[in-house]
Amino acid sequence: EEITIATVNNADMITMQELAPAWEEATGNTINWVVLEENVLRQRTTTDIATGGGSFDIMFIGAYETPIWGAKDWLTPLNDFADDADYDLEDVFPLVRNGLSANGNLYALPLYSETSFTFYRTDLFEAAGVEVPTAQPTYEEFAEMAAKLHDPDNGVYGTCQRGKAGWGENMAFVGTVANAFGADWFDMDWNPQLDSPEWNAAVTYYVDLMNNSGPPGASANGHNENRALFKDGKCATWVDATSAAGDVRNPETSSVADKTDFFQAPKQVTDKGTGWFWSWALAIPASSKKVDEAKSFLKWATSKEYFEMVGESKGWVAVPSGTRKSVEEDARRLEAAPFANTIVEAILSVNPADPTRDPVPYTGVQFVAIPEFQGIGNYVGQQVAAALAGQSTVEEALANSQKFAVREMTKAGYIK
Amino acid sequence: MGRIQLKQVQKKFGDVEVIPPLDLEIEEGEFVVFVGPSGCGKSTLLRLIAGLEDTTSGNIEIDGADATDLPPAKRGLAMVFQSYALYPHMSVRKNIAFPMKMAKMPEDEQNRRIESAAKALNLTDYLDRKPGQLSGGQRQRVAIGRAIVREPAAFLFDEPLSNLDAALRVGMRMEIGELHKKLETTMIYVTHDQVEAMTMADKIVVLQAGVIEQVGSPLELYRTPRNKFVAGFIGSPKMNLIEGNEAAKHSAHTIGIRPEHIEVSTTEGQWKGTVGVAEHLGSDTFIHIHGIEGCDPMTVRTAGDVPVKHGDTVFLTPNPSLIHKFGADGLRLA
Amino acid sequence: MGRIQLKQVQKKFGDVEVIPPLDLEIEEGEFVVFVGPSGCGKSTLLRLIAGLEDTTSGNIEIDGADATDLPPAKRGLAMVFQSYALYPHMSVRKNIAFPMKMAKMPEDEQNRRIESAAKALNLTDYLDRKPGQLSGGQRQRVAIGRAIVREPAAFLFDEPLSNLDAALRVGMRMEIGELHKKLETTMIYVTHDQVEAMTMADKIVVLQAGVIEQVGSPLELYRTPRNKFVAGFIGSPKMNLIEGNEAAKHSAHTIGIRPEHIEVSTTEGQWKGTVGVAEHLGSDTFIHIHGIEGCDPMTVRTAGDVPVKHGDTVFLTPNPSLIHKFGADGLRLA
Amino acid sequence: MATKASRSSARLMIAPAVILLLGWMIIPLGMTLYFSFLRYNLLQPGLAPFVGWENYYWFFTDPSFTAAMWNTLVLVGGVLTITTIGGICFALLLDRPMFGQGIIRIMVIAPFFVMPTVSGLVWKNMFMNPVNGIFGQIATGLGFQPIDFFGQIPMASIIFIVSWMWLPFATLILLTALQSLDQEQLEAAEMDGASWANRFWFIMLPHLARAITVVILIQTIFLLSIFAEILVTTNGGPGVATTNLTYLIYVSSLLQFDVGIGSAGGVVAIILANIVAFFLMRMIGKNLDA
Amino acid sequence: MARAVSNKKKISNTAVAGILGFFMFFPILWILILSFKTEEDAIRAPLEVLFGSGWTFDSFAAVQARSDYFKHFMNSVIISLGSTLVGLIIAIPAAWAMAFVPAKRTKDVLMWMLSTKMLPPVGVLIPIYLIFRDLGILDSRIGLTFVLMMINLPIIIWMLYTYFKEIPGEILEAARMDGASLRDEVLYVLTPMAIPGMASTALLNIILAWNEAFWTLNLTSAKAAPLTAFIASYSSPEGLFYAKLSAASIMAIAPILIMGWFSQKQLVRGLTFGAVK
Ligand SMILES: Nc1ncnc2c1ncn2[C@@H]1O[C@H](COP(=O)(O)OP(=O)(O)OP(=O)(O)O)[C@@H](O)[C@H]1O
Ligand SMILES: Nc1ncnc2c1ncn2[C@@H]1O[C@H](COP(=O)(O)OP(=O)(O)OP(=O)(O)O)[C@@H](O)[C@H]1O
Ligand SMILES: [Mg+2]
Ligand SMILES: [Mg+2]
Repeated sequence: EEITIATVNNADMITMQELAPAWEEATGNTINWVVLEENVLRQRTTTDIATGGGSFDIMFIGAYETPIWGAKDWLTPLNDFADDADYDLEDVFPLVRNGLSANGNLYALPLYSETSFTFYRTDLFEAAGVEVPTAQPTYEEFAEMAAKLHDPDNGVYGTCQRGKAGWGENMAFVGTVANAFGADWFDMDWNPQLDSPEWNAAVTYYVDLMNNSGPPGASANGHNENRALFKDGKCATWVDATSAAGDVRNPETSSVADKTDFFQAPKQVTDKGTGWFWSWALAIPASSKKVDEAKSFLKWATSKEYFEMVGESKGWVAVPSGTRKSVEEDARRLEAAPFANTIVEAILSVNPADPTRDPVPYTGVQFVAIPEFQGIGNYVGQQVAAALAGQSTVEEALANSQKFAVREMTKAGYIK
Repeated sequence: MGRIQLKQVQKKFGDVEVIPPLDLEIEEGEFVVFVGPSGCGKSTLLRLIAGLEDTTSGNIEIDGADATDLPPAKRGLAMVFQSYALYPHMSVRKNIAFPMKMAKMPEDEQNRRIESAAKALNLTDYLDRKPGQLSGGQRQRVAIGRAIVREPAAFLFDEPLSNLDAALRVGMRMEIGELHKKLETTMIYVTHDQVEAMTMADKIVVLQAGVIEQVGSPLELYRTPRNKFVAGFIGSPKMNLIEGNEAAKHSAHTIGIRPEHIEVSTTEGQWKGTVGVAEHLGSDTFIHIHGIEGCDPMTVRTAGDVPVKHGDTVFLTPNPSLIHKFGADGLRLA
Repeated sequence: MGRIQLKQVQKKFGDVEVIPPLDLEIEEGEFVVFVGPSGCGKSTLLRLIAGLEDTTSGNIEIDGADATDLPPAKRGLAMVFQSYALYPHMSVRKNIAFPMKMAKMPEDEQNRRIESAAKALNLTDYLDRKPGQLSGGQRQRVAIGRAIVREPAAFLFDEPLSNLDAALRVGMRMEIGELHKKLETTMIYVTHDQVEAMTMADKIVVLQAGVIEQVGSPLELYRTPRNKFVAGFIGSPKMNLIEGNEAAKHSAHTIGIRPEHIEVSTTEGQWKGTVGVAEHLGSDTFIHIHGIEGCDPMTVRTAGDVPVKHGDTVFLTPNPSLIHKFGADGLRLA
Repeated sequence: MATKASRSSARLMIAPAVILLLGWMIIPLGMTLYFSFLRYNLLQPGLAPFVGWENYYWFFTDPSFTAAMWNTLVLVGGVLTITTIGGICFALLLDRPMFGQGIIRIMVIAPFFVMPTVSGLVWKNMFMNPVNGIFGQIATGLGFQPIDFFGQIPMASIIFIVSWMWLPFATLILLTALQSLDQEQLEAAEMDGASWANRFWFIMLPHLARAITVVILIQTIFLLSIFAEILVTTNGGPGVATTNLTYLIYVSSLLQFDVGIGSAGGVVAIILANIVAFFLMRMIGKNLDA
Repeated sequence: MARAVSNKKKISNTAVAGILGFFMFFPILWILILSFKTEEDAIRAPLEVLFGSGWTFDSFAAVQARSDYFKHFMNSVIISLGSTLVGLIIAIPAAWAMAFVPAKRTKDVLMWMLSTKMLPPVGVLIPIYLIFRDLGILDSRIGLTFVLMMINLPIIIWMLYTYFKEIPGEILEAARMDGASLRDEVLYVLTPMAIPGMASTALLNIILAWNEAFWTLNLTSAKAAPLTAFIASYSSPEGLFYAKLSAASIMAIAPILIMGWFSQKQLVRGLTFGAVK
């Protein structure tokens, strides 16, 4: 049989692609890989699943889509994995499992999970005489550090943060900054809050930070661009996904493997929702006609054995992180990646159900788990990017965003 | 084989009547030339016969059978176009073979005919060339070759020589004439060239605005044009037409006298005039003479080189037996 | 105004010498015609004079001043191209005005000249049309109009009539002739048409392979061609050239006799032959006669209509005083 | 040429193309039109109630709408201007006699063969990236602040990339047209005393008019739906700085999955395109007949 | 008559044109160079890239290991050739009819056809997607071939039309006189004569189809995905990626670039859309 898998071109998925022939040989099946950039992937998979196109047997989807799609019965429930002793679903962190469930059904199996924390360069901090914070710093303090570390003449920028527009790109970071500044997306009546002073403070902070201590062209940089910059030694600090840690600390792929360490993502008026929560997981669309093969692959690709395989072939530092307790506690992992504990702790401390200072009607840290969020998040992301690029002011950007959000929520019937 | 009759054939393009109902008979084996001013409908008439245009009304009969609604391919006629219309991507051999191929003739018969046509037309050495590699005259011959092999009931030629240069034209003209003698197939030939019409035709059809002005042998037309139009159209340089007193003397509205039928003298003659332009060709001299009543300038053609020049006074005497008389309606008198 | 001298002018294209060093004088007000076979360098010579090509060596003087290195616009010459080269997007008026506009002539002067040129050339009614809406003859006149208004030192014409049909050609030929009489400006005219050359030229320059074969008045060339090439080239139908015994009788390698200088008789004469084709034009008859030693066919031209036909036996007698004699080197003897 | 028989066979022969194109136009267009009156979001399947003009209301009041219209205009206009003027210059240059004309022509037309996606990616990363791109490195090497192309001058950058791709096309057509100019006309003008500038202005440019209209028509058709270049470089941003109509519809129907509004946008775009088409056709129709 | 020009002038023309040509070509040249570099070398300063680093095929190997180039390549070939072929088969009769039996409305029909090309693809993607889903031709070469054929059909017809217009009608009439049926006429006379024109039409169409990135991306997933989809997976970096992106780009554009170069004379000849009379 031939199955088609839609995946994003992140490093962990590329690794899976490399290892997959093992599964193909074992089962006699073959795989068609459709590797796409994240935005394109999301658009393709959504179109396909929403129209029942049936082009894919397995999709890589995230913590945002899974519960929404699951609730609409677009995905095949994977509850039978709970009974599979071999697979040991209990080994997967409950937080992650819950994030991939809806109405009590599990709809996707996680490859890795992540929160955000701060990557920093030990050598640069030392050279600049900046003290490494021991507890969670505030964004204000963070800005000061970044300013001191900023040295563009030598090709080093104080901080690299996501600037490329998109709810999964810049808004992931900006969303956590907003949370830290006490802002939220909607009040309890689903009224958008983007014109609040908290949002203003957060975005103003973000824009100033990037203008003062960021690299040029930041509004085009997403996660992958920043990762490349950081690994190339061009950034002193970077608040981003814990899942990048393995790659950054991998001497084979990174020039700063031994000069990087981590601390928590900063807080400001609150420490709620300052680190995001995300997982990339594999799901089977309800329209797939090859469910058995797909399940077989799912099981293989998220099993303990798979992580073992990655550890053996790519090094334990490169193992996808944040999903399986047994993996995170594996001695080989801990030896290769001494920071693993920090990551697990960080992930487990996130609470998507209570992401903000003030009470909100939604779950999700850096996103809002409703279908309309994609559109709103993308739009706000564009506006913030425009403010970052100097194409508009923060006030204009947020005013536009608010208008847009009100419109969308009205259209969708949240606001009567 | 080759008798063509047009009965009340009419052609309109939209609302414009290009050919008013017209009758014409072409006998078997005749060489008929259509002449007439540009736009008079020569090509249209030919294309009606060929079947490339539908008649608006009237009938066309070929060898006694009604062919009005037959498609071109079924009429058994062959046409040689002004631009030759050779197939540029085929060799000469293939060009000539094409109509036979369309007729699904056996290969060996095709080859036989190609060889004989090529021989007749002096094309044997060029059979494998493409038309692009041939000279104008050779192309012309290929076009004729393509027409011959079908052994058509009649050949239609639409100004086939007008793209050739003067010298070549003379040669090709003679070749077509010889071909006609040999094949004895009906030929219909459109031209606006005087010399071609006069030298090749058994019968000339003079057209004006779609109407047949006169049908007859070349010398008939030369000697007894039916009206002023034909008189002026046939013969080069043009016949001098004289109105007024001089004509009245011959009790006609207009009299015509051809340039070659006037004698020039520096001393005495019937009319007196002054030389305008004298064109010395060496073999002939064309003298354009002003100051003669009713006709200005009057053209005279004399053999050899006559030493007259601009401004000279000369005397002219027409050959009285060769004066043409026309009535007020333009028709020939007597 | 309008004296042009070429002194040892030579032109090479790459390594190919198209015009070997050549001298030529053109007097003020003269009408000079260049004739010669295709590719002999007529156009090149004209373009050298115009300045559209650089000379490889040698000098060109216009009115005594060295013009060898002057750009075309500065030479004060006007050129009429074979394709007319009208500006298709401009009206006739604008076309004619163009050279004056380029010379920044005042508007009213421009208009005055346009009006007068249009009147002279019968173009007044067409001034607002585009060239695409004109007939060939009208286009030709526009091209001339564009040349006239500049009042050039000389006009250069490169086969200006070759795109026109025969009838129109005759008319335009006379118009250009009259224009020359009126303006009395030097004109250099390239053509391959016999009649044009003979009738228009004050002086004909016969070229072959870039070399001047003969320069002289039309009748000079007709009567005393300097060599066989000129003899064959001037006159239509071509001079009959006879080699062998007959020539030896005149103690020449070749003798030439023009078709119009041979008498035909059905009873007696110097040579005996059979009629091949007889072309009856009404005014003349061209008879092609086979079977005469040293020249096959021999062409004879007789005035009027001679009743001979294919296969008849005829006798020919050349006019002895009009026989041309050439040596083995092709040059005229005596 | 035109007999009854040939006219009826002509109708028969043109039929497949007309029917296919008509189907291609009417079926999706009909569906689009139909969808544009539904509240139809892919993410909310099930009922798709009829909502009248609501989707049009939302589309027209979309804060990005005016910007998208303007951007479309600037993009199309900018690229057309650059490619036509540039194309004329290139054509004039390539028309001159030179050595290695073949090689040079190959180099000039090469961009035409490059996929839009590739060209977007290559320019974005290898050239316009302010840190690692060549332009950035040269600027840094010379001691200048590198330009953040897609942040500071996003539209200009897109116009630049698209122009790079379409310049060869314009050059090719204009060059062919220039080569068809009767040399005698230029020589006549030269004899008439026209300087090079005069010859260009009065003779060559009018001769090129037809080719220029064709360039404009064909390019407009393609430029109105420029998409890939924007998608891979700026995603329509920053803000809406590079969102054209096509991209806006893409955002509505494929990022927000609001097929209703996307369809309304599609209908609007189709109407606009046809207005543009109408004027272009008239212009070119006139020029082609002449 | 071309005027003879001095060598000095030719040299200066060559220099100016050469420089401009080089700038137009430089981006392609540059990715060609980068594709033979290691990732680390690829982001160094331009001069270092040129002179201070070695050459390697690693990037090509890496790209091939990750995505099956030849599958995508074959899809591209089949889709672009297929759509061109089908397009020509439909367009030739239509263009024949318009060129040789013009009616009053011919121009309008032609312009209408062209205007269908102005439909913004995004506006009709969802309907087409749904139709394709229902017909079961999503992610199939047939479906894609059909779509590309349809979007390029107006261009093909127009190009053929302008090309046919240049063929003298007399030749077709001659064929008719020679006894050729309509089919014979098109098959034996028109088509062979129009071969140069059809070649350039086909070439342009192949290029357009090869580079089409909207429909090919949205209507395919794996089986029928052509090179545009192949390149789409390199559009965002994972780590250093310039060399791999360059290699993938070169692999995606090379076939069409080479084809274009070899056939540029043909291409140029027909690329006039009636702009040149
Ligand atoms: N397809 C057509 N539609 C409309 N009018 C036409 C068409 N073909 C010819 N005509 C008109 O019919 C008249 C006769 O044309 P035709 O071509 O028969 O003239 P002709 O005698 O062959 O002229 P020429 O000597 O210039 O070839 C002309 O006035 C011409 O404009
Ligand atoms: N630009 C050029 N480069 C090379 N050879 C040329 C060029 N122009 C003309 N020639 C050659 O020069 C010779 C003379 O050409 P030219 O055009 O002057 O002949 P022509 O007498 O005008 O002929 P025609 O009667 O055919 O017009 C020809 O052999 C031609 O091939
Ligand atoms: Mg005609
Ligand atoms: Mg010449």
